[in-house]
Amino acid sequence: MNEGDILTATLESFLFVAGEEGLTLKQLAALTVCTEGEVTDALERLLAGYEERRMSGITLRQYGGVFQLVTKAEYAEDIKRLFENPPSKMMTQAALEVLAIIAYKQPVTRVEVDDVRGVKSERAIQTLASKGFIMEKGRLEASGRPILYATTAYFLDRFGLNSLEDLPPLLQETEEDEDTDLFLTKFQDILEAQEEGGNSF
Amino acid sequence: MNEGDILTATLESFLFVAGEEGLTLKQLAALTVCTEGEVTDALERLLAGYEERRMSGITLRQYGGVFQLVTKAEYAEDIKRLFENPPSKMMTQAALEVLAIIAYKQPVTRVEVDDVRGVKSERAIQTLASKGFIMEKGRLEASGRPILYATTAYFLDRFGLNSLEDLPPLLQETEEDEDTDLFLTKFQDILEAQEEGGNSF
Amino acid sequence: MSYNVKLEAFEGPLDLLLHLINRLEIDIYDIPMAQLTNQYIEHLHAMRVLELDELSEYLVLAATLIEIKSKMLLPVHEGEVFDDEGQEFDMEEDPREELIARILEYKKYKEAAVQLKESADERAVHYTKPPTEVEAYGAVAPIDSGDELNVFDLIGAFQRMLQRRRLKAPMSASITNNEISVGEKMDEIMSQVERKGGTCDFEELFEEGDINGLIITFLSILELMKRSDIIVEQHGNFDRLQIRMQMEERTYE
Repeated sequence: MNEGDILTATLESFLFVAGEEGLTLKQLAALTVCTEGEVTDALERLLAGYEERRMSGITLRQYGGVFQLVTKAEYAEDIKRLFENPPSKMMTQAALEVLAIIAYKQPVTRVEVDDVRGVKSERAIQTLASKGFIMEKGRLEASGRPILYATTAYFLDRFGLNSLEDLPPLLQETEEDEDTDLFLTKFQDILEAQEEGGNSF
Repeated sequence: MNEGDILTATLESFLFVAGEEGLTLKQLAALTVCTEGEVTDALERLLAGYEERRMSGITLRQYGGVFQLVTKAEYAEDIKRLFENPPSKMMTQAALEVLAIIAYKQPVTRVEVDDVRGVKSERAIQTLASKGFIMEKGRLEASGRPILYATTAYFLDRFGLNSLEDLPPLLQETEEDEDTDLFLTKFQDILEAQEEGGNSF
Repeated sequence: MSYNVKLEAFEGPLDLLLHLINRLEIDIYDIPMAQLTNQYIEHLHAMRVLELDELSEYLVLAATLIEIKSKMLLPVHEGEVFDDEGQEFDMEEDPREELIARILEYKKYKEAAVQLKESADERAVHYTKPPTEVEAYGAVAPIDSGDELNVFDLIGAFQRMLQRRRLKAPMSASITNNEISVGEKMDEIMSQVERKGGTCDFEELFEEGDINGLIITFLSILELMKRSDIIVEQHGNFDRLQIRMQMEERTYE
């Protein structure tokens, strides 16, 4: 048995035991006394094996900064039959909106969230906290010292993200830039028109 | 992809999700809508794959009529090390669960904790007590006078809480109620079926 | 014109505004204020069941809309523009600007919420397993590894447990063909108890079977108790229940 195979097998056994808690690259390297590069290579072989092998119902994913073994998507419907109750309940639109605002603007106060939505978000924030998706992360150094909210690692896991950098870009950011450009262009136009007309202000 | 491979992969995904509880041949056959013979063949292919594959750290075992995925024996020592020197917060899931239940329901008996988790929690309670997170706080005035557990000041300190009132509200939803309803509905169904079948008891 | 407005469909005044802009196919960068304001107010009228708290939020925005509308009616003088306080302000300032910015900001997160939902749905098709219990490897986990713990670790653990507890292996549909009647089960229980020397643990009788099977077993025990064929005893409050045979075996079928 070659050493690469042993490493891959050892990693698989660790990941199996850790289950949904997963393990980071750093942790896997420390546990196997290998470099992160070696571990990465071995994890790639493990993943390739899962993906190639038709007989395999599991695969490797990276969520919330940790590597985890998970079942392949194609067996989701079958697995659902194992559950007496459907596992995940739909979140309300309000909770999703609040979660999106917190995810992108974190750390953020409740008032800031309220401002974006134009409605009070207190209840949604409580729900999200009790579901483990958001947490309190210090207080703003301002009058009233309001609580700052941030998302948790559990949020990243459940929403299939590895880190906050994986959040899809906000759709309108580019449009806004264009908007600014447009605005500036218009401003220039007006300035020029004014100058030509000899009107100073 | 041939059907045998799909069956094998499906079985692997089921066994993975079932974890330590495992699944019986009967259950696997019912879940896959296959005969027990077909399932046995597929499980043999799954096992053969694990044993042939050097890269594999897991394998299939049958204990007491239950099939489960387990790590290969040769990695047991490595895994033991992983448990004894957890690289981070990992492997604390069981202890954290018990601690959460005690924190929110205190004072609470071990049996109540077991009931909420659906598994025995004795070991985790011992560990938590020896680490100073929980303490005995009197006994329940009921037969057997079971010990009541509560969290300590050290718990509050380690979790950055001023008092128990700082614990965020915990959302348990109505899932448990739904479970009960499901059970009762089924109960009614069976009662009716029995009566229709002319079976008096 | 009257509308059938479902209040629950809107997440707040900005959501309503966004809905109107989409429905009326309005260019968000050049909002016809009079039209939008009228539509908004008409909707408010139709939404009768608003809670006071919510209503005030909708009304604040209505006031803003009216204010912008009136500002836009002010004559714009060439070269010199004043706001209500008579202060000179920059010509390029459009009274709608702040409103547009707010709507766009809200729209951005509303769309992000949709993407998050999709992402969560994609994640939901991959199932995981709970971590293997330490005891399986004869080790003891040091739970206090010096890491910073916070109360949200507790909540996360609790939520995972709830998810896990929804996993209940055997499927009832499968076992229906091997289902036995209460009468048969009563015989089975009696012979099981007899084999064990006349007493056995209550729980031993429930070791296998799906929910239907367990219910049948339970009903059978109740019936046997009623007939005084067995006695169920418990010595301490949390001790295991014991089943004890009361008479010699009988047949019920």
